[in-house]
Amino acid sequence: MAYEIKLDIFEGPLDLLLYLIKKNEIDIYDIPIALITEQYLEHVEIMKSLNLDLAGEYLVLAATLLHIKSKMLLPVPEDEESDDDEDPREMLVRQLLEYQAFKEAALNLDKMSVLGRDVFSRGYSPKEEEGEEEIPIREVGIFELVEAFRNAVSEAGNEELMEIDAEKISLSETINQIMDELNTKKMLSFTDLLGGLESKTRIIYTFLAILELMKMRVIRAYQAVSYGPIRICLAVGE
Amino acid sequence: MDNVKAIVEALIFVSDLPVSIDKIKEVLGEEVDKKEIAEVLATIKQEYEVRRGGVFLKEIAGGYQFRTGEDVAPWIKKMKAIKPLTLSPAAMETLAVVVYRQPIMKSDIEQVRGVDVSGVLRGLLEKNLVRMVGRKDVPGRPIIYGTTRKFLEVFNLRDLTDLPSLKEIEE
Amino acid sequence: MDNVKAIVEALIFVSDLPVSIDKIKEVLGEEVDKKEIAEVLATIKQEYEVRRGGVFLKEIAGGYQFRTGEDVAPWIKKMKAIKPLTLSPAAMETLAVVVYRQPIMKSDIEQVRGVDVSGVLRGLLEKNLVRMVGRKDVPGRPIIYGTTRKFLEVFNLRDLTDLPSLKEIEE
Repeated sequence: MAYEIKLDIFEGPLDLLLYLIKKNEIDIYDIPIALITEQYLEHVEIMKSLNLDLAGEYLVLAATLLHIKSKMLLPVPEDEESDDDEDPREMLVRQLLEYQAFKEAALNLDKMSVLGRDVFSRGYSPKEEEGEEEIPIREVGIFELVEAFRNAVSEAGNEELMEIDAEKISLSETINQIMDELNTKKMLSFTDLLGGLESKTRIIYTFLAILELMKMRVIRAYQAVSYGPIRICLAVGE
Repeated sequence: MDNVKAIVEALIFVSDLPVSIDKIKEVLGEEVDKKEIAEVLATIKQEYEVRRGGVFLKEIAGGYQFRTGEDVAPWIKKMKAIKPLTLSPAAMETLAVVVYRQPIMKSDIEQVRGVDVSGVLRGLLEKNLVRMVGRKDVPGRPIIYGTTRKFLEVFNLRDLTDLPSLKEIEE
Repeated sequence: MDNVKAIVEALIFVSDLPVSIDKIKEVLGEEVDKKEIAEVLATIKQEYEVRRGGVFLKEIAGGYQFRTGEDVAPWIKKMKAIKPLTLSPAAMETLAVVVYRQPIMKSDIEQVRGVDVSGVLRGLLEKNLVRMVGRKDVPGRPIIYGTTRKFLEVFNLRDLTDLPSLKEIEE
């Protein structure tokens, strides 16, 4: 094998491709696709033979390269040439250029004065990330919240609680809204709650929320006469 | 080493505790002797005194430390009193359980977290992140809790459906 | 209030995070306006630059903070035995895509980088350099990501416009 293979330094298939282009001193706008495809596949083969955990993306790009190669071998029909003269490599080139720009941007970022590496603040301590201290709320993101929930749940070891899905959350939201309205208006009719809603999902959630609240015995439903309007109110007035 | 002044100043600045001349010497190595360090320290000390800012270099407990001047103390106290809203990990967990399981009773939060949450819950109520949404009509009429509008504001959410699910996080 | 310079300097000195002009104004009260605070900050900044010590006043993440100069970093690391925050090239690339394309969906980051970014993105979220900023109003309402205040703090930036512009991508 004539190539010096740098295995784990590639950040992905695009990176490998860029490396090959640079190594061969190729014009990125005019990639000799047969040559590059061949070298790319050789690298992939070596990675495979070394039992490297080869990400599927490498194979996807291999397929793309082969596809482009075959397209370029096809003779372009005379009559179509004028209105369909797109180079089959165009998409790939654009993707490579974009990736290259961000790769450069990443290097530039790395050149900034990084806190804890190039510059330090007063009393800077590398441990400041950990600990049981309270963190200012503006520093708290949703991710911390989800992590906190994950912690809470995993400590409890409660499998059933693990699923958080959008539906559950929407239901909570709807329940909250209904409780808000009941806290101010004391009594609401079913139609009050359902009437103004145009989205079918919202109507379903509202209905489920009412059922849930009744099941929890937080609200009560009344009906003065059969087929009359159903009214709901808080089960316990405060 | 021509920037001894800058190095010495920075070393003291980033330390939590007063820094001794010996310690500075240890970091700077053979090139610089203690006498030079002492001279540099005197220079720095004087520079801060001359410019009459809010910070001074002080000799404390056998070492050197930057400290604020005494006259600015009232303002520092005032700023520290304007406490940003903070959350302990316990508060975060409790909040998270309320967020994803609302409307929820205190006993159910405790069931998940495995500890008493009275104090933490009170804190969240005081910070107006959690509120009582009603009472459950069972013996004891337990209060049920949910999140507030302020919770959405603080976490920059349009509504609760904006919250990511665990599944999304794991992806 | 004749010692505004001293007070402002001390307030910044004692804070763990960058301090905004608004915050300073809140502490100083009605007597001092924002324009005066900005002027005082400029004065302090200049004084530190002129004396060429180890510490400088910097504008970071919408506020002001004292930070050490870059040339003294080796000695600080030596004293504190600090292992600096490091990001892998994959993390840096992913961060760069988020920085310049925010708000961005995970799938768009992957489109640019050509690889799955789940693990890397998770790391960036954990380091609090990237956060979820919301959801996109398209079917599935995918999460969109952006950079955090901490990103600005860590990379010594006043705001995002401080960043060099991305090399124009030829059409």
